[in-house]
Amino acid sequence: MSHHDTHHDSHDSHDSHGHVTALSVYHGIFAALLVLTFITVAISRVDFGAANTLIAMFVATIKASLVALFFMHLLHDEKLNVITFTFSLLFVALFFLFPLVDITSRGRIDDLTDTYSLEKENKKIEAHKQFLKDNPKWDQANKDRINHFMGVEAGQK
Amino acid sequence: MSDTQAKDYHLHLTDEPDYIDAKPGIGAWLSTVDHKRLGIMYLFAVFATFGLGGLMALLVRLELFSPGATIMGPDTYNRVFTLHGLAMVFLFIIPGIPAALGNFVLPLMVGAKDVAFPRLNRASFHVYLVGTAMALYTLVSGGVDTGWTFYTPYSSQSDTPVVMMTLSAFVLGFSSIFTGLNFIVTIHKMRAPGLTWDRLPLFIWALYATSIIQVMATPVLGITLLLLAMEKVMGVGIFDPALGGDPVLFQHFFWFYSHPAVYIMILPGMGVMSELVTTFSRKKIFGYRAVAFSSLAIAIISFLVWGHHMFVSGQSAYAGMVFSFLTFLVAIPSAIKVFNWATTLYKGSIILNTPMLWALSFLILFTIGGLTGLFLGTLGVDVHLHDTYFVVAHFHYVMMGGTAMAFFGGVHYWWPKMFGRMYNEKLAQLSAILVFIGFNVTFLPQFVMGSRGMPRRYYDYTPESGYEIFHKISTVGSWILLAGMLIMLFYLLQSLRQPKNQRLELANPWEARSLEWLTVSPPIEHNFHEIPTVVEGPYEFPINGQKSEH
Amino acid sequence: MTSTNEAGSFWMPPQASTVAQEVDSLFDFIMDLNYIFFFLILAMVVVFVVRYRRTQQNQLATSDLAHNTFLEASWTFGPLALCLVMFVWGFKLFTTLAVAPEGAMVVNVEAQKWRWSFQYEDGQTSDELYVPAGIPVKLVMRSKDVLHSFFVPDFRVKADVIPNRYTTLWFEAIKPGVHTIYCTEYCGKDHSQMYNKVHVLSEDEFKKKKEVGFDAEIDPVTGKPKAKDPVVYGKELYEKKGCKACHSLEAGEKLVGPSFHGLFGRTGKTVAGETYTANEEYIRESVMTPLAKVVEGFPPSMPAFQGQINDEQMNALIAFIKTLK
Amino acid sequence: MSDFLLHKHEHEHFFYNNQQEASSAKLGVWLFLVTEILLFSGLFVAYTVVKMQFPEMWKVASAVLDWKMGSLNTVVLITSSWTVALAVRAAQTNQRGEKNKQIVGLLAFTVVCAFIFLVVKYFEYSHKIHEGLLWGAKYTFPAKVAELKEQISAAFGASIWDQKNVLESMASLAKSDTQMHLLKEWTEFGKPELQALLNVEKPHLFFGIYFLITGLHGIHVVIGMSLLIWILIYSRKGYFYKDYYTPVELGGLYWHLVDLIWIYLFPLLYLV
Repeated sequence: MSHHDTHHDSHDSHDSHGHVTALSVYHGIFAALLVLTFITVAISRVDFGAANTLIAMFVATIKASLVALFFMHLLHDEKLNVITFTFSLLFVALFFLFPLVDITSRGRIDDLTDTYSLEKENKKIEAHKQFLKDNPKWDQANKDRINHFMGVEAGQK
Repeated sequence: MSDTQAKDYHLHLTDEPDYIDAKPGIGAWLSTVDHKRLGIMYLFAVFATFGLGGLMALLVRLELFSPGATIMGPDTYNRVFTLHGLAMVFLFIIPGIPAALGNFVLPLMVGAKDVAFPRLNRASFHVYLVGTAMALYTLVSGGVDTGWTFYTPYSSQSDTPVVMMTLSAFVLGFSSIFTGLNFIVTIHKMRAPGLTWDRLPLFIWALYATSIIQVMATPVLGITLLLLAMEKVMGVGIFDPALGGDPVLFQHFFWFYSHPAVYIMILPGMGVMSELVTTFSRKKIFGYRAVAFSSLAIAIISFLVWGHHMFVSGQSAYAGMVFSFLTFLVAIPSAIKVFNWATTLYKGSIILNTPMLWALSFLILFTIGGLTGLFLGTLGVDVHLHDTYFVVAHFHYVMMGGTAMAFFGGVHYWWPKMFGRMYNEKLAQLSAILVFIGFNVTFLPQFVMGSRGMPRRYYDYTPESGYEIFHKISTVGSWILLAGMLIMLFYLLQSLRQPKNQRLELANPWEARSLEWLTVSPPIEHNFHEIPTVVEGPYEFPINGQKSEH
Repeated sequence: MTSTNEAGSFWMPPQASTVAQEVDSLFDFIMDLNYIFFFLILAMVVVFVVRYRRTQQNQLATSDLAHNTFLEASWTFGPLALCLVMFVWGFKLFTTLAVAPEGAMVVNVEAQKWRWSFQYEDGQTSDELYVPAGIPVKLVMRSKDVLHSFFVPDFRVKADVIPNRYTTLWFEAIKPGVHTIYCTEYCGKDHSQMYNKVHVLSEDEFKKKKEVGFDAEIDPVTGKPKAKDPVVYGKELYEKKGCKACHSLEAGEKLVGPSFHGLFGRTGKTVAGETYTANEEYIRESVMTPLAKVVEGFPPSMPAFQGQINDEQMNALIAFIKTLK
Repeated sequence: MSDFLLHKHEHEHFFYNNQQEASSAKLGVWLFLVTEILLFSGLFVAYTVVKMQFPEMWKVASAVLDWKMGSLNTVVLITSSWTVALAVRAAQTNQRGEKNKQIVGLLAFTVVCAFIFLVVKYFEYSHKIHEGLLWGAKYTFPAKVAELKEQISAAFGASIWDQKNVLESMASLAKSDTQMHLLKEWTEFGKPELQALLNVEKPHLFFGIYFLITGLHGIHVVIGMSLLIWILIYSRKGYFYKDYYTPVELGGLYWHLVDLIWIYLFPLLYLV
């Protein structure tokens, strides 16, 4: 990066700027996008369980890349624009990563230590359930607030 | 070679009016697209908002001078410290160095006639004014009491004008994005011939890193605040536990922006620092690449550490572990910079004038701020220190001891370039020293009372708690700070009332070697008569003895 | 601030829990690193400034040294190594703080603006926390309204308290004494008034206290619970139980709910349209199940105190309200 | 001298040449698109988190959305994306303004597509509003069902609910206008996928997120439309040709992004 002259950028852009994509390519991509749309819908009728989302995202990503590469000309564009775009995806990934790490591993500190055991986990859950049974009023205030908020009269559920 | 470059500006002297005289009249200023005029207007704007935030700070300190109600009630107090945070963060520090100093010098430094998108630049300033106006509106309409972090569910239940305030911050975000976007494009596309990446002044590198954060992180602040507003207006409930939402998720959203944001605040300060240290020790920076790339490293890593604001927030211990580890990684580039600056002084020819005094106080205060950060990155210890005055002291050492010192240093450094006038050196040095003393008196005690358990955002404390003495010292310190600031205000205004100096004398008062000094001071409307061709790095000062080759 | 014997160090409050020791030793370790590096930098700055200060006009630098691989490597990897040490140590400590030992005594903590209330394994509740010394105590915490945070400086423990979720922390107090509890997550007007006390008692002291009831005041002479003047006790409850957050004592001042001044005996309409008279029964009902009768012009936002206020306390409150004319 | 309308473009004084100007503008817009992506990513994270916390509810609630309308809109947007790409190409190859008409035509078609998209959205929204499938407090569906059931019991007799097929028996009994009306209402509200909502936790969260994401996307569609219309007007005057088509290209980029986001929204909301 460091030995990189100002006008390098504009040269770089010169090739890209002039580049004209053939009509046939545009039409081809358009057709491909329609087909892929049909495929996603078709697949979604079948239930693959947890894989559903992954498959859908996979197809969507293919479609997105087609749009980005050809319709948005990234294929022949300046490297810098490509980098900029990919960079944003990197940050989006980070944004997903950490909150999910948190959400998926909450309340499981014990298995970071040798004292962890499944029985204990269950015992804890039982204890909390029991606790809630013993203290029905514990939740009341919050329930009332929700009911009020949801426009439901207190009492009726 | 270097000497011809140094002499260039003599040739360019003409009677062509400078950017200040070029187009007189308020209208011309408000509608200008000239990066220099926008920079100047930003400069005065952030000075004003700094005054506002500072006033709030003084009120807070005064209230805490003694236990019980001293000058105001708890509700007022909560609004005051919230406004202090909001004004300092969104109105002063974030736009401070990039939008004010950066706008003025960046195109000059890269040898361009203007930024890439001057109209966007103007839009940025106007948007900033709108956002500020909205913030002031919330102030007059009673103020917000949520703290600048807007944590849910408190903020979604508070009956103060939270929506207006969030929208204000949302709008300010746009101004920040526009500036960052503009700078990135300018640095990439508009550098003068010969100004390769390894000849860029380190201030430019710092601004480049800053802009990346501004562009990548600010949109997330936008969506966060929008969601919060929706929460209040529509009751969507994504963050409201009463509706099944997750308040900790809000904290993730908020800190995804707001942690990188603290680097939006400090990175430009580090950039200014590099310029000052080299110029006033008449010496090439030690480890140019290390300093340049550490800026980029910080920019990237800063996105990986936000969870250290949430160690006791109920986020999972796994997340805590990861975040703690990454937090320690971000400490390294900052450490590298500090060592490089200190080593740059070695065998220099050090001139202890005002800008250098600010630079040295930056070096010392930022070191303290950085080191005390280690306690807070360490999981086990942070549990005790979290949300205490220790944290308050830590980030004031970084934000004010770091960024604000660099900001004032930069203002004094580029003042003659901006206005073609010099300030009263004696008073200036006095104010720099007063601020340094006042700052330490104010914030050192806060470390102690913090680690002894004084929680932050407290309106009151009991006499038995034993915190009173520290609060008293701290409050007195804030008065010393005030004195220093008032002196600065005085001599800066005074210098503006003098007639403009012989432009030739002040073209390059510090004999600095970066491009902005190769044109007259104040610069002409289009910066340069002819775009200079760059033949060497920005810190090639003549030395006594033969030059070592690199 | 505390009644334990250790006065604490210059930096830290007294060590009153088993973990405090460990936290402090890590704190001290980092503090030493801080001193070393700070004085190193300070020394560099001072020495260089004094030694290389410009003495005559146009004096030039005597070197353009810009590289030294050894130096740069050492101040990159040296700090990195130290950081790793701090990270690992800190994390081990964190797990200790987070995982309560087997068989810890559980206390349920409920936070709301702006008070803490504690419920013990036998179902009994108290306004201040009572724990036995030498036995690990695990707090299962829950907030009724906004975020709060439970912090005992002398124990070095802290955790946020969140609505609709449990958070926990544990500690083992070393010896009998009294320590302050703070709320460290900003929660509004009386955030700074939301402090409370944790009373550490010797084991049998704790048992005794448990029998007579934690809130009962012991008469030093008879050793039996004191009978309290209901009006005084009522006022005390008005402050402790958080009534004062929403109900003023000034005539006609409406915070959230109605002022208590001149409340007793008042008549009016509920949102349901039926008329009511503020007699003992009405007041009792409005405290226990507030949403049964919501008065026109007031939000149905009062939390239910069913199970948190016993009859004696209820009577005291009513007696107190009666006096406000 | 061309026989078509053509405006020669002069680059701004602070640029060296058109080249530098164009590539700066493009980088600028790409950076802007980046901010847009991160703006939306926030909502996608919220989507994921809520979905993970209430998987059952999510299954049931998302089944309520009409995948046919979703698919229709997807096709519409893809088509518009295609035509705008062609418009850019036309501008690129516009020698002397002879392709002005073509550019205008393609842009006009794109704008029409955008409009169709909004109309479809309007219908989807109005259904949700009628059924009270909205966010937070506005989620009045259960109340509406309860009320409707009462009216039906009143009009047809409570015994109606004991029938095997309530709708059929209602149809056979329905005479008066009110009864016909109730029949119509119940055919909508009685749908099993809607009724299923009554048995799940916090469905209002799904609809909250649905309206936030599609709403924000809708706003972007409107912005894109106005942008394209503005470009259309200028291309009629012949401003864009082989040496200067930056606005067309950048407008196109923005529109493609709107399409790009929908490409992910569609499966996430309607299909999985």
